[in-house]
Order: sequence, then C-alpha cells, then structure tokens
Amino acid sequence: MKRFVIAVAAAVLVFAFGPGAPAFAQSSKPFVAMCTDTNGLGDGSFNDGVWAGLKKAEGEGLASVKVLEAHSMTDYIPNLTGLAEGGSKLVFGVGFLMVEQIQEAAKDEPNTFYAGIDDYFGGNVPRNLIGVSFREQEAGYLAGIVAGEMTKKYYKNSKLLNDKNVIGAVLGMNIPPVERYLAGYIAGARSVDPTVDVRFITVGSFADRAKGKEAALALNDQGADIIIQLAGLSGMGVIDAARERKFFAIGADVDQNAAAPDYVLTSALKGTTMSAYLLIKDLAAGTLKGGENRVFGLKEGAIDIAPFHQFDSIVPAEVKQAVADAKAGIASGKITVPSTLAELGIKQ
Amino acid sequence: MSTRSVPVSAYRIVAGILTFVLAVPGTILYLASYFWGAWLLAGACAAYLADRVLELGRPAFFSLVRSALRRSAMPAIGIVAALLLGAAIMLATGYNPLSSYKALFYGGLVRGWSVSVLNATPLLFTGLAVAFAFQGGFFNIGAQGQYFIGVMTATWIGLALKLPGIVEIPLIFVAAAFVGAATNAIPAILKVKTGAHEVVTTMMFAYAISTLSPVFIRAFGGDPSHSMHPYASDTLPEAAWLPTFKSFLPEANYRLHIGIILAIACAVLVRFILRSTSLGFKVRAVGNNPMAAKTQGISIPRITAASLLISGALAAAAGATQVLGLDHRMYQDLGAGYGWNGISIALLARNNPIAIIFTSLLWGLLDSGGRYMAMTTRTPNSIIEIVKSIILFLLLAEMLYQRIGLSLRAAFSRLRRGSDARTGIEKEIGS
Amino acid sequence: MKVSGAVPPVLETRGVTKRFGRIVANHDISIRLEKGEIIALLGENGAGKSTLMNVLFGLYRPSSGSILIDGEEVSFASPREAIAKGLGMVHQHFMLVPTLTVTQNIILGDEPVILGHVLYRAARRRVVELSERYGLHVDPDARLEDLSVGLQQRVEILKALYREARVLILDEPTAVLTPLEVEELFSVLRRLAEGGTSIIIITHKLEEVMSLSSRVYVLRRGELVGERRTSETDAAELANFMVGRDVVLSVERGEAVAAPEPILRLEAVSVRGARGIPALRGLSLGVGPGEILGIAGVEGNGQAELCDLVVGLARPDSGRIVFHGRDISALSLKRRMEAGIGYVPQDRRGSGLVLPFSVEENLALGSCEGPPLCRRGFLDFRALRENALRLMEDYDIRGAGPEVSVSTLSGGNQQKVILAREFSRKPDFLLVAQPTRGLDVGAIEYVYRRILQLKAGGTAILLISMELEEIFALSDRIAVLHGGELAFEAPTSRTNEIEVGEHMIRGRTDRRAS
Amino acid sequence: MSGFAAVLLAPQLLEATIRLSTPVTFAALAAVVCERSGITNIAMEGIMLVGAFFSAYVGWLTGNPWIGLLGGLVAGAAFSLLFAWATVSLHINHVVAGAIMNILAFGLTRYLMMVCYGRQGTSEAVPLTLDHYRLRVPLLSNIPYLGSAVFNQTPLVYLSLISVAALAWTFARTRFGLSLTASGEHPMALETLGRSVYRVRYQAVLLSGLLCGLAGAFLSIENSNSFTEGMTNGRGFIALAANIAGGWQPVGVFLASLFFGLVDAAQLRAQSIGLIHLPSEIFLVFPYIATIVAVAGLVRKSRPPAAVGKDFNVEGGGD
Repeated sequence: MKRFVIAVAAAVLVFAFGPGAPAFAQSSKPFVAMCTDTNGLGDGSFNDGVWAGLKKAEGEGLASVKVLEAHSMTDYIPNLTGLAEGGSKLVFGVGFLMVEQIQEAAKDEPNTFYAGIDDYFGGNVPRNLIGVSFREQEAGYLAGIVAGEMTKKYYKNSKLLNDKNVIGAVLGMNIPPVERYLAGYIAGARSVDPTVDVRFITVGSFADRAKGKEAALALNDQGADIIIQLAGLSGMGVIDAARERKFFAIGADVDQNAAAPDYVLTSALKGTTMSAYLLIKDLAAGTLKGGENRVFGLKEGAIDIAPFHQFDSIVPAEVKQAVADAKAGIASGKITVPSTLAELGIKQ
Repeated sequence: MSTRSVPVSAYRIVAGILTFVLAVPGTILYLASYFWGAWLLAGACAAYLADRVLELGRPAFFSLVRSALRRSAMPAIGIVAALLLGAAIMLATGYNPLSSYKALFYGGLVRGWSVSVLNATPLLFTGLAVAFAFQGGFFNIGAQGQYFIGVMTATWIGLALKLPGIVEIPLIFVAAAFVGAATNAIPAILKVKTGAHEVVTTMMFAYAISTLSPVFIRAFGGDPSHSMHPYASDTLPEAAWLPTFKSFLPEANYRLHIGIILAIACAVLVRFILRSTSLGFKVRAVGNNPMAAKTQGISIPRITAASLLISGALAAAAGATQVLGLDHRMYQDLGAGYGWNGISIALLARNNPIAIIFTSLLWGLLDSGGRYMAMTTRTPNSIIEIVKSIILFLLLAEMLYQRIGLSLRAAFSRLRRGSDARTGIEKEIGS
Repeated sequence: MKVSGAVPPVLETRGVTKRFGRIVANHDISIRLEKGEIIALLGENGAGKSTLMNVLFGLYRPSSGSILIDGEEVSFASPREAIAKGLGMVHQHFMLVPTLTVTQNIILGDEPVILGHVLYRAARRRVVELSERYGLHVDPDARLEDLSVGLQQRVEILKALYREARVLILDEPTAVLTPLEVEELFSVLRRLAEGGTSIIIITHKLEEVMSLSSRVYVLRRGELVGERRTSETDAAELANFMVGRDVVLSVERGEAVAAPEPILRLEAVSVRGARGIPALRGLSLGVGPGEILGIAGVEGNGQAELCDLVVGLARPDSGRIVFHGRDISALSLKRRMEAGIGYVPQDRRGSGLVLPFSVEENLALGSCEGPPLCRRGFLDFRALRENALRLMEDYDIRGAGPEVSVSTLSGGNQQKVILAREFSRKPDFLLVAQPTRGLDVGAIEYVYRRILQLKAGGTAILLISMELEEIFALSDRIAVLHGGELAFEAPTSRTNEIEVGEHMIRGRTDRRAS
Repeated sequence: MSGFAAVLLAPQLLEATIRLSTPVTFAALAAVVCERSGITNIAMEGIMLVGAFFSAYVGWLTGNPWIGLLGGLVAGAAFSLLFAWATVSLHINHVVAGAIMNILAFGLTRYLMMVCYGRQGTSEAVPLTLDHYRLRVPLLSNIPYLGSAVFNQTPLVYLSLISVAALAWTFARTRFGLSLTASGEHPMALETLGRSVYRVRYQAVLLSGLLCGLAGAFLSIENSNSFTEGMTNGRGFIALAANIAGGWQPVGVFLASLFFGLVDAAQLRAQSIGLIHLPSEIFLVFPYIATIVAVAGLVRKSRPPAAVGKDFNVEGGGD
C-alpha cells in the first residue's frame, strides 16, 4: 500500500512538475505536510503547535514533513491539493477557517488523508477526512482554577499578585473556540471562589499587538493580576503588558513561557501538537481511520496545563492538587465544564 | 480621414458574425482551461482585424495597428522590467529567479489557471468599481467595505429566501448592488455636503463594516454551541449557487463558476455605459473637468453620487459573486484585500474597463502562480507583491520614460557631435 | 566683453532663443537696459513677452543665446541666482501666498535667520522702513488674502526692493488695477527709476508705454520686430509693429434694431461674493433682441459674479432676473440653457472645455440629454460625428478631425469650438465674457464677425470685457461696472473711450457730485 | 463595582490614551509636514511598517534598541525618498503613488521576514526594548493625575510630545516652516523667489519618513519587543484622518490623535466594566465612527493647503 502511494505520488510529480521536481518525496517514510492558516508559522499557537507535532514525528522517524503557508483564503485549496499532488499521504489543514476548503480538497484527492485541525464536520464525512476539534473549555477550566486559587488565597506568595480577587482575559475576536476557553476559565475560577471577579476585553483583531497590550493594561488597572491571553498575535501584547506592569499572564494553545519566563505563570494547552502526532503515529502504523470527527480533550491527552517552570515553588501543593483533582474529575466525567458564556449566565 | 461611409458589404457582416461566434465560446473554453479555445480566439481576432481592414482601408488600418502597438509597448516593457527587477531582488537574497519564474508562469497560466480565473473574478468587479469612481473623479479606496456589504446581502437573502435559482440569483445580485450602492451613499453625501475626503470616509467605512461583520455572521451562523467553525455563516441552499463550468464542460475544474463570465459581461457593460450613454458621458466630463461640466448644465453632486453608487454596486456584486459562486457562505474578513487590489487593477488598466479584464487576470495569475512557486520552490510568494508594486510603479511613471528617452537622445547627439558643446538636456515637456 | 570706454548696460540679452519642444517661444532676441532707465516690452498676448522674462529670471533656461549683467555673461540655473544678481520680478499673476502675512511674503526666500529661526521682529522693521522709504504703505502684519489687489501689488514690488533689486521687471502690472492705482504705480516706478533702479515693463497697452517708458521694444510671434525711443514714435506706429499690419479691428457693426422690450432684464440684483462682501449692488440692466450690451470695467468689479448670476451658477440675494418676461432667478443653469441662454465663459480651458475630450464630445457637452445627439439615454455616435463635422465646417475649426482631443488645438480653434457649441443652440440670449483673450488677430476678427452675425440674427448679447477696444468695437450700448454698481450707461454712438474710462475709474459721477 | 465615571476619570485612562495615540501622533505629524508642503501622503501606513520592521531587525541584530531605532529611521527615510521621487520628480499622482507604496511595503516586509527570519508572523524578539529606558521626570511626575501619565513615560512618547512642539515652532517661526507653507499654498511663488519647490518637498517627505519611522519603531521596539506582520493595522489611515480633523496644524493634529486614542482606550475599558452588555464588536467599531464624525464634522472649519495634492512642474506650467 505504502509503496503504491509513493509510486502514484512519483508519477504525479513527474507529470506535474517536470524536470524541477521538488526533493521532498524521495524518502521511503510517508510524507506528511501541513497548511497553515493565514497567521502562518510563528503565531506561537495552532500553527506552531501542529508543526511541533510534525517535527516530533519526524524526529522519531515516523515521517518526512513539510509546511506550506497561506496568505489569503484563496490560498487554502491550492495549498491543500498541491501538497497531495506533491505526494503527501496526510495533510493537516490548520484552523477552522479551512473547513470548507479541506472538504473540497478531500473530495479532489481521494488517495490522501486530510485532517482539519480545529475543524468539525457535520453530516457524512468523506472517508479520507478527519475532523480534529478540542474541548478548549477544559484547558480554560484548569487555568481558571490556578488563577482563582492564586489570586484569592495565595496572593502573598508573589509580588506580582494583589488581594483584589480580580482576574482577566483578553480575547482576540469573539468566536466560539475563544468563548469556550473563556467559559472554562470563568467556571474554573468560580469553582474556587464564586465571588471572583473575571473581566474580559475583546481587541477586535488577532494581530494587533499594541491593542492587546492596552487591553491587558486596562484589566490590570482594574485590579486583575492574572490575565489569560486568548488573542493570537494580539496576545503577544498581553505578555508585553505583563512584562511592563509586572503581573501574571497565562498563555494559550501552546506553552508560551519562553516569551517571558518571569511573567507567564502557565499556559492552557490545546494539544494540537499531540493530536497531530497521534494521527501521524496512526498513519505510520497503518491504522489511521478517516471519515469521522475526533474531539480531543483532557481524556485523550490533548488538553493539559503547562508546567509552572520557575514558579513551581510559588504555586503551593494545594493548587497543584486542585488541578490534579479537576483533571481526574473531568477525565472521569464527574465534572462537566460549561462551553458557552450563556451557561454561566453571562449575556453576550 | 476616412469619413466617407463604406457601403456595408456582405464580407463585413460575415466578419462581424464570425468574430462574435468565435470569441464567445473561445473565451469560455479558454477560461475553463480548455486551452485549445485559444485557436478560436485567434480566429476571432483574425476576423475582427479583417473587419477593420474592410472598414478603414489598408493604410488607415496599418496606422491604427502601429499606434496600438506603440501604446501597448510601454505596458509590456514595464512588466518585463518589473520581472527583471524582481529577479534581481531574488538573486540578491539568495533565491533562484529562473526556476521561480518558471514555476510562477507554469503555475499561473497552466497548472493553476482555474485558480487564476477564480482569483480574477472578484478582482475584476472591484477593479471596475474603483475605475468607475475614478472616471468620475472620485477615489473609492473602501471598495473592500462595499464588497462585504455585497457578501452579507447575498448571504442574508440566500439563507432567508428559498426560491428557484433562476429567480433568486438575479434577485440577489440586484439586491446586493442596491445595498452596496446605498452603503456608498453615506460617503457620497458627506463628500457633497461637508467635503469630507472620500479616501478617509470610505476607508473607515470599510474598517467598520469588516469589524461588525461577525455580528452578522453570528446571526446567520446557526447555533454557536454546535458550530465548531464560527467564522462562517450557514451554507446557502444549492439553488442559490451559481452554475459551474463543469455543468457544461466536464473537464473544467469543479470550483470554476460562471462568475467570471458575469464579470466580463459587466466590464463590457461598464464600457458601454461610460462610452455610449449620456450618463457615462457626463461622468467622464465631471471626472475630467468639473467646472466645464457644471457650466454646461451637468449637476456635479448628482453625477458624483451616481458614479459612487454605481461603484458601490459593482463592488457589492463582487461580494455576491464570491458568495454565490465560490464560498456559498459568508466568511469573516481576513483582509483579503479585494479593495486594494481593485485599486491596483484599475490603475494598471488606466480605468479602461476592457483593459481591466486583462489586468485582473494578470493579478489573478500572479497570485496563483506565486503560490505554486512557493509550493514547488523555496521562494516566498511575497516576492509577487513586490513585483506587482514595481509593475504599477513602472507603468504609471511616464516621466521616467521621458527622462530616459531624453537622456538617451542627448547621449546619442553628444556621440554624434563629439564633445564640442555641452548640450543642455532640459527637463522639458511640451505642453 | 566690455565695450571700451562706455559703461556696460545693466542688463543685456544677445540672441536669446527659447524653444518648448517644437514651439519656438522666443527667437533671437537682443535687448539692452541702461541704469535708471524704464523700457517697455510691447506685444500682443502670446507674443513671447512672458517667456522672455521667465528666461531672464532664471525660471526657464534659454535654448541658445546669452544674458549679460553689467557686461558679464551669466547663466541662471534658478531664480535664486537671478535674484542674487539684482533682478526682481513682479509677475502678472502675483506670486504671493494668501495665507501668510505681508512681512512673511516679503521675506520669503530671503529671511533673516539665526540657525534657521526667522527673526520676524527685525524683518518687520525692515519692511516698515522700506515701505516708508518708497512710499509704498502697507500693513506689515495683514494677511495677504485680506488685501486689495493694488496693495498686493505693492507687496510684490516691496518683495523685489527687499532683495535690493537693481532691475525690476513688471509683467502686465496694470491688468488688474483701477486707473487711479495705475497712476500711483507709475509714480512709484518713476521715483524708483530716478533712484537708479532700471525697470522693464511688459504690457500690451500702448498708452502705458507712451506715458512711462523711455524706450520700447516690440515683440511679435516670439521675434523682436522693432525698437524705438518713445519720444520718436507714436501709438499708431507701435500698433502697426505690434500686430504686423496697419489696421486693427474696425468691424462693420451694423445698427441695432431698436427694440423696446428687452429679452433679458436684471432688476435691482444684489449678490455677495466669495468672502461675503457684496459683489453686486442693486444692479439693473436689460438687453434687447439684436443688441449687444458691452459691460466695461476693471477686473474684479463684479464681472465674475454677474456671469455666475446670469447663467445660473449663483442665485441673487435680492432682485430678480427676468428672461422673456419670466422670473428665472430660481432656475438652474440647465433650465436656463434649455430656455435659450448661452454662455461663452472667460476661462476657456478651465470652464469652457473638457480638454481630454475630443472635439465632437466637447461639441456635444451640454446637449447630451436628448435628441438629436442622444436617444433614450444613449449617445448617437453618428449624430455626434455629423454634428461635429458640420460645425467644424461652419466655424472653420482647423487642425484636427472630430475625434481628436481639443487639447491639441490652438487657442483660436478652441474658442471656435466653444462658439460653435453655444451658437449652434441658437440662443435667444448670449453671455460672452472675454471672448478674445489670448487669441491672435486673425482669430479675434473671426470671433467678432461671428458674434455680430449672431446679433444680426436677433440674439440679445451681453458682452463682458476688460478691453475697452473690444467693447467699442462690438457694443451697441455700453455700460460700466464699478464696485458692483452700474456706473454709466450710454449708446456707443453717444460716448467715447475717455468718458467710459473715466467712469471705470471713478464710478458714478452723478452721485459723487450730489 | 466602581462606576463608569471612575474608570473614565482614572489617570490610567490618560496613560492608555497617550500610548495608543503616540504612533498615530507621529504619523499624523508626518501627514501635516507632507500636506503643508503640498504632497498628499497616504503612504504613511507603509512607511511605518517598513520602519517597524527595520527597527526590530536592526535592534535584534545589534542587541541595541537605539541602533534599532536608527535603523528604523534610516529605513523610513529611504522608503519615503522613493515616494518623494515618485511624486515630485516623476509627477505620479500623489494618492496613486501612495497606494503603490503601501502595497510595496506590505510585500517587502513579508518578503524580508522570510529572508531575515525564515518565517512569517512574528519576528525574533529584540533583547532590549526602548521601554527599558523609561524616564520618570523627578518633580513633574508627582503632579496628580497628569504626572504619572505624562511624566513617567518611554523615550519615544516624550519624543512625540517634543515633536509636536518642535513642529509647531517650525511652522510658526522658522525658515523651513515658512518654505513648507509657501510650497503647499503657492509653490510657484516660492520657486520664483529662488527656493526650489522640489527641494522643499523632498525635505518634507523625508521628514515625514523619519516621523513614520519613529511611529514604526514605537510599535515594534518600544511598545512591544518584535515585529508582527501588519502590526500598523490601519494607523496610517487614522493618522490621515487626524491630520484633517486637526486642521493641518501640529497641535491640532496632536489633539485629534489624542482624541482617537481616547476613544480607543475608552472603548476597551468600557468593555470590561460590564455596565452595558453589547457584542464586543459594537465597542470596537467606535473608533472608526469617531474618525468619520471628526473628519466630516471638522473638515469645514479648516481648509487644506491650496496646492495640496497638485503636481508642480517648473517648466510644465506654461499657460
């Protein structure tokens, strides 16, 4: 089967590219590729996360990998189909903006698996298509517990905290994955102390760093000492603000500690890395199955909270225990984390 | 000089019919990647030229051809020079220009031709929108906003009404054009009443519209708790989709829809309006000299408004085409830049609607070829943006050529005359 | 290069030629200017006077020939160098920045500075001192746009004096002045000349030459055709030189048909100008069929507003405009056009023509609403072309076919396009403003002939002109506009240029007397 | 808890206003200089972006933000010279040339991201930002309300305030300012007085390039620590509006920029107070609406330089 695919891929290449055939289809390992959304690599988020999963698989010798970046929405289909024509066995499309395009690409290239990261396909899913979505609210919940505990009970542990019991969130745009994160975050904080004040601001763009910073500063002015960023590149501004004003930021999607090791308390992890890696692993083992939506959550190991790094000593064992309990509760189904603000009684 | 009317011969009628009969299917076939359609187009060209020869007589015809060649020389030189400059940049930054360009043109013209055409479709409309406003002396920098208004209108009606396509699609276009025109009424009124510059107002409107569009999408995006991909609205019923080329040409790419035909028809229509109608005549008069137009009884506010409204309608039609033809739903604005690109396309075509057909296809193929290039070589496709701006720059900088021409001439004359006199190279331009 | 013994002239040109592309604006011109002398450069519009001055002033570079100052050859790369050599120029269109103050305007380009910082107090002192020395009084702190035209010209002269100009060039300095202001200007210039300043005055007005200059050069079509001492010549000879033949413009006017009932009547019309100042005050006049009423007056006395009002570009604040017995004050320009009002605007290229348009399109401008050129909103190209060919034949429009852009036509042919367009609509009333500005004599005669033909056909014509000659050549009756009021009105046969000129200067003498 | 008014009156709002308006102020001053000299400049967005990129890149290469700032200034100046060449020497329509410059800037910065960093999105962080050189003015910073907002700021914020004063002074009192005004009101007058309009306009565009370079540097290496593609996010166009609303005067333009900054700061804060429950997009659209209202409302009270946007050609004039 594998050999056959490579042969087909090689034939396609010869016809498609003529003499200038690219070098990437020559190894005997399956060739796996990803298409970024318009944010591209370096977003410190989904795109980077998936890419890390690909690199991890490559490091383990499971596959050879390639990334292709998109600059506008019309890039998506040519990128997705082009990679298949280039011999890719499994193509990841990153971001929910590609939902339509990836379905069409899958229809176009039946011999290649397509995985839509952050996509959910309703109805009958083509047999070479996999929807990968996440329960972000569970990651938000864990971060909310940490934030709620620290700001309420352990604010004396760090000069960066205050006694006001206010935490914040900066949103890029008001869209459901962001809303799920936020709902989980609020629910987590309230599980510690129902009277906690959680404030949030939407910046209106996933790429306006200066405004992201300004929103975080505004929240800090109102007493928030821990702020989660749910704003993509604008979220870099939240970390900028934390560095400048000296409060704690919580990263999202991937571990953003490296951006400001002294101020990023932890990060709510969405396992784009893990999910991509798991799918490649299935592919290499020949067990990859298409035609379904896979929702990755805490239970599947795709949702987690990042380590505290140098704050490990500041965060008391009680907090870590609370996180562990929540994890167990969620995994076992004892805790159901709300996924919309409406469930929390917050009007939008 | 040949004003004597040549009696309409049977040959001319035949040539005329032949031109039309060959050109229309030729265009459609070529656009659908049936490249042999080029032969039909060549035939149409031959028939057209024959017709012109018959009409004008040989000497006048050849002088016409000469002047046409002279006029197209500059754009051709500009494009080649821009590509050379782009190559120089690639060389300087360590990329291989030869393989890049090979991939660019193979990708844009052959391999991804259907994508080029898909790219060109909305750009053709927005280019026409910008050009129409330009012709009336107005800079519609916010075509992007009207584009999204068109998208919203099409989505709304498409989702709200369940009519047969033959009724619904025209209805959607009319409604989108109407609402797009209405959107532009505000900047038009502000311009006429307060003098607020349209560059600022239309731009800000575009920002505002794209900021507010999520509110709209949420209203038509089904239940958010079930929707995993909220940036898009619900899908339109298939009855409201534009027919695809595939429905009559089986080999065509299945995404290719007849929007491009509508766009080309629109370009022809715009040319007709501008050239052959009283309104277009007045728009051009106001755009070229508002004072003279005014003293001849043409109402400036009315014409300004009319050109702006038509411009808004065209930009909105771009949005409607994109929804009905390609996306079948509304996506949130990611700064796709149809407005900005529309400006480039109109400028490049010097606001000539027919030329816009070609400039939008050029832009479309540079985009899709650029992606193919990025896919198959290591060259980043942002080089295409650079090449595009150099093309624009070189095609609009007429002075540059006059300068070069003058200094070349001066250099020649110096060579000829030796060094006896310092010939003053003056930066003269005859009036 | 010095002539032995004699003092070299302050300024001299030798064989100066200036070409623009294929057009030769100046050909082989040699003139000479002595210290303390006032010379005149006489010529019609388009004779190349302004080009020569711009060459002298370093704005243009001569294509060949040389310029000498104090006997030394100079080459100016820019006006800056000309100024440094002591040249000062007062342009016909003032080179003044309206939003700046008098002082700022005067010092601009030569400011007293320390480290880029302008010493305004010192500059102001200098300006006050200068204006007192030469009797050119003007408020140094006034914003320029608030000054009258005469005062603005003073500022221009002060500008040159501030730069210690030894040679002062004035380009058509009297075009915009009232006769009183002209007198003042001349006395200032004479005083300057006595003080050793050399002056060149560029003009096309013979009287000015005779009264002011000691020598005169005459230019025609870019060439120097004569040089005379003023004392040794007379106006007739100079006129002969200027136009290249004996007689100017005595057109057979034909008698006006006496018509009691005017076609167009202004009844006590008042209107405010651009800055809210009354521009027309209770103006009443009427023009009958087959009659030409000439409005004389110095520019800026309400002519522009009168034009706007009559054709419908502006509405009167009070009073009415009656056309064929019907009040049309509230009608739009378009309705008035349809009712039979034609307009030949003063600014041909600015408001008469759409320059990039072809001849046929320009001829259709304003008729693009209905038949015959337009049907159901569509242009009828064949009708357009036929219309153009017919009019081009009728009005002798030469130089191009109907499909060629009017911008390539000569001034005379452009004016003919406008006349053809307006006349062909067979207006009952026609407003003609400055119909011959910038045209050559042949074209002028042609324009006069057409206007008179139209009149003979029964059209009522209101002629607005700053040229008295023109007014007298064409009008059956003459009225004088002064300060927005009708200062004088009389049949042409019962008045003369002196009387009319008097009223142009002084306004209404009857009121003054009372 | 605390009411709407309390938040709006807090000194932090003023601080936020100043931070948000600083890049707009720089760019709007650039617009003033350009337009007063007769050049319509809509290329500010692009010049800013180029300035932001090179500030971050040079700052990253050298590790010194001041050298990075210099890099941004040089890049902004060089890019603006291209604009000046196009508009002044080649006589391309100003708005058209500006639009082309913007397209070029977006393409160029994206291309350079790949060339210099090998990726898109966000560049490497500079090791040290200009924020590090925050300066607290000893006594003044103790003034209640104003003190902490105005006198405890970062270098480029101070520089923007100084620039406003310096430019106001320039226009009122200096030879250069007088030449600029003349060049924009009546270029031929300036030319006939021996001062080259081309030269003055080149200088004006160059100065505006430097100001835009500062705006870009503020965004990339003072307010944050790296370059992000498209990080100017329309600020160049807001600056254009501020220029009009501010009546082509440095101080007016500064106030207009502050106003736009205030609207933005206020809407962000208004979102989190929780007094009004509206979709966030309703808040986000306020700055744009404010811009339109300001431009439409104020445009009549002031008038643009008479020759702005018009081509000037010494020998082309003729008749």
